[in-house]
Amino acid sequence: MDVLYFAWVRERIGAPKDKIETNAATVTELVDELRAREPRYEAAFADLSALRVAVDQELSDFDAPLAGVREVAFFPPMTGG
Amino acid sequence: MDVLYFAWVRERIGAPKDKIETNAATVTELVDELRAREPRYEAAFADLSALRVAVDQELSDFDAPLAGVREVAFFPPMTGG
Amino acid sequence: MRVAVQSDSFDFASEAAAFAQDLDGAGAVVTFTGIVRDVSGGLEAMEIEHYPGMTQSALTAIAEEAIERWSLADALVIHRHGRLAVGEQIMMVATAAPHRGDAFEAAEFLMDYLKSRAPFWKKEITRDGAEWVEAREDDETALNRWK
Amino acid sequence: MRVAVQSDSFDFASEAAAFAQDLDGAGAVVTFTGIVRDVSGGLEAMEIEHYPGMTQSALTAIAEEAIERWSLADALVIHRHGRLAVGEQIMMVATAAPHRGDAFEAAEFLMDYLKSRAPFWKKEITRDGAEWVEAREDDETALNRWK
Repeated sequence: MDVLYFAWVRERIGAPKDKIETNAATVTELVDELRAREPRYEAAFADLSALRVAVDQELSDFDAPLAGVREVAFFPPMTGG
Repeated sequence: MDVLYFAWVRERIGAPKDKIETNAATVTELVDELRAREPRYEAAFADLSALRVAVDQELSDFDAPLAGVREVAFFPPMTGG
Repeated sequence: MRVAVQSDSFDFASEAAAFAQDLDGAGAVVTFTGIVRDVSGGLEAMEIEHYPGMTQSALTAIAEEAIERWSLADALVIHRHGRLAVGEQIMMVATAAPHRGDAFEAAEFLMDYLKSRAPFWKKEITRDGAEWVEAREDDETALNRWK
Repeated sequence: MRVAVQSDSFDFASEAAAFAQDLDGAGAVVTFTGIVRDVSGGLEAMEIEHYPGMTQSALTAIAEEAIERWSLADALVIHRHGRLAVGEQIMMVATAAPHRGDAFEAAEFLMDYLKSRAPFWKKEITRDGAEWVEAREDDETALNRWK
């Protein structure tokens, strides 16, 4: 599974992307796995209320299931326009 | 005093403008004088609720005073834009 | 601020581009353009009468009110009169403000006033004759929003 | 409908002119343009990051929703990414509809969605450093209008 990071999430983690083998059933479980990796992940995911998630390039929720999913992206609230 | 007519008011009266000597104290009194002139004026002023008035080029009311006024204009509700 | 009342056509694109110059920090520009459309299928032209002595000052007053009320960086109003063919541009407004909400509101305010308070009258010319466009109840009601 | 996500600048005037062609009877065209502005006085540039795999499809979905909801004759969305200097155009939308109210509402809807639901993130580059622009509570609240 590709896991993508944007804006300050990308900066805190220090990379735009990870390729991850996971059995996580939901986004929340994936976040818990990432947090356990290294302090920079812990820093990026410290406050989930400040984060948004897209699952296969659609905005989604943290309780979304990951079965069959190829790409998950984490980022702060969008500031387009 | 110049009295101007626009749109179908102009068409019913058959002229864009009259020069009038009047002692009318208000727009309503002026309208009564005009109505008494000829049937085409009566036709134009038959329904005051369908008319608007500008006094010296400012939108106004039918009870507006005419002392010192140089130009009065009658027309239907505007349809600009 | 620029207010123009004219029978000549105008070039929306270059007007909008000129307006967007030198906006002094405004981040949001809204434009509105009205185009003659053939709703019923038989329209040949639209004839727009206006009140020459009053039009320019009425539009200027409306534009000044919009600038003050929404702290606009700038405002533009162009309105044509005379005979316009289907597809021709009738008028345009443009507003510039620091925030998008103000630019949108000011443009809608200008349009609502132009529709019901600026001295223009439209006549539709069809194959079967000519008819004055009646004022819409909706357009009158729209003004209540700005009281 | 046209949706463009690009780092290149765009010419508002020619985009607006092209949009206004062939509107098939739409009488009302609204445009919105966003420009980089220097609010605090020290801005050197704005850097806009986006999510390449998602941006085009997200904008397309938003534009299609606007077209359906307000029966638009057409809609246009252009959004840039990359490094933009103060005064440069960030994005524009355009909407065309038979009536002005629909054109205005659809343009505001597009803007509200672009602000909070399209995958763009702005970073302000100043002499003193760089800072991500925080999402505004107002922008989130604005979306409630369209539920």
